[in-house]
Amino acid sequence: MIELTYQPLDPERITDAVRRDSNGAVVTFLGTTRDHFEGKRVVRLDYEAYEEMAVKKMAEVRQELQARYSIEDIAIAHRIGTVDIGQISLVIAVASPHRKEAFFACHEAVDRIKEIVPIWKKEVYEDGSRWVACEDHEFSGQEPATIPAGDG
Amino acid sequence: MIELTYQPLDPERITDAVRRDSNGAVVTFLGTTRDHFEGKRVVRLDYEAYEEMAVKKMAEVRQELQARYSIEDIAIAHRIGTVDIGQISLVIAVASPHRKEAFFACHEAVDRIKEIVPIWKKEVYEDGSRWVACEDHEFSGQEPATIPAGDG
Amino acid sequence: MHLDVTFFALYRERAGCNRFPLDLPDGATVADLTAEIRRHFPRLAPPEVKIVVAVNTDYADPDLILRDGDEVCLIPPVSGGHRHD
Amino acid sequence: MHLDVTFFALYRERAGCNRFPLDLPDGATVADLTAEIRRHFPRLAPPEVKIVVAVNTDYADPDLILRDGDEVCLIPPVSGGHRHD
Repeated sequence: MIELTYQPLDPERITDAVRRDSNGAVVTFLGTTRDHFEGKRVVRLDYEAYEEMAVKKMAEVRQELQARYSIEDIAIAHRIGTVDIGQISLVIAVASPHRKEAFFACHEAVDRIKEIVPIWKKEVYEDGSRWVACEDHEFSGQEPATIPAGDG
Repeated sequence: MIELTYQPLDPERITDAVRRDSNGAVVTFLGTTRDHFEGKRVVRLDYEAYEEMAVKKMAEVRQELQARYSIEDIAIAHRIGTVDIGQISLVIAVASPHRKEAFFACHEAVDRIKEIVPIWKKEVYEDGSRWVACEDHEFSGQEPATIPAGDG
Repeated sequence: MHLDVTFFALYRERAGCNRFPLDLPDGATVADLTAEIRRHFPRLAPPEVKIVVAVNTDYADPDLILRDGDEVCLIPPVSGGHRHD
Repeated sequence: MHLDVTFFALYRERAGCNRFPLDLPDGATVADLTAEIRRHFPRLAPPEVKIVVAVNTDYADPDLILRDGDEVCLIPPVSGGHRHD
């Protein structure tokens, strides 16, 4: 299950999508919007996606981890648009017969999604806003290692 | 939150117990009863606890991980009694500002609970039953390293 | 001293009882207790398997000295790290 | 060849548009495209920051040769591994 939506996410529904009687372990990650960033009060987040590519890359992350851990049951759902504080922007649910694979695959799924899926977030403060990762990356001069440089 | 109960577990309620606006990541583990074990069909599991000590050891695991990862929000709920196939016997929810701590603490919590909390499970097959860990440990002659040997 | 020893799970089934009353000399240790238990229930655990004991809801070392009225429970291995539910 | 280049997030805001039409000689590469984009939008990204390009919904190497009508998008860095939501 891959989902990119402007609607609130329902973690229980997404978790249920991976539960099967042959699985003994289900690991779920919820990414929620935090109320502060480096001392600044965040009032909401605005997520923007290159939607067609985002869905494709989410599916690639899913396939990558299915192959690496020999598991089938991975669900990834990302919310975009405005997400208020404390709400869920990302749900990843992984089920497998044994827990170790479920923990590793879920953790790696989050890391990979944040590396390669073209979704951006803007933190909106009381007195301004900021595209979060963009500025960081400019500061460090680093691109994610897995994304080929597009500039000559 | 520590809970030991004969009632079905509600993962959403337990997860909600750790969600706060200052946390950006919530990792949840569900342990569910599998329908097979080494080729044998399992029809249900019966969990038995030394209840007073189990609650105490669950709280110790929680405190141990709170200290190790400097996080507060850990909820542990274990169901005992008869648990049908596909149902949830264990829920661990960990929330923290950053995801790495939440993943590590949740994974370690499962491992520690299975090591030191006195809860036993009996797999019931169509043609018999078996106390799961007991026989394994007898076969290997190993005790969990963290439990002092009680025998002279 | 007098103790009531509680059995759980596999040990309860093998012993055929939940609880077993035991009189031990003053100064007896956990190791003395498990030796006595093995005499009463020779099939409880194979000789190479250590019997884990909880005293007053904590895991107890073999050399812990027991006191009259201690809450003593025999703990078969718990679910274990390498296999999960 | 003719391409419509799409901007997202920070790049969209800095460029002041969602989409920018661009004519490039046949045989032009992704590197040629980003050089041209930098000439039109000098404040889009500092010189030390590489501009990542997606062509037809995949990340493209700088030496990829573009074709007329390719779907070209400029990708500011995504949420990133060291910071999460």
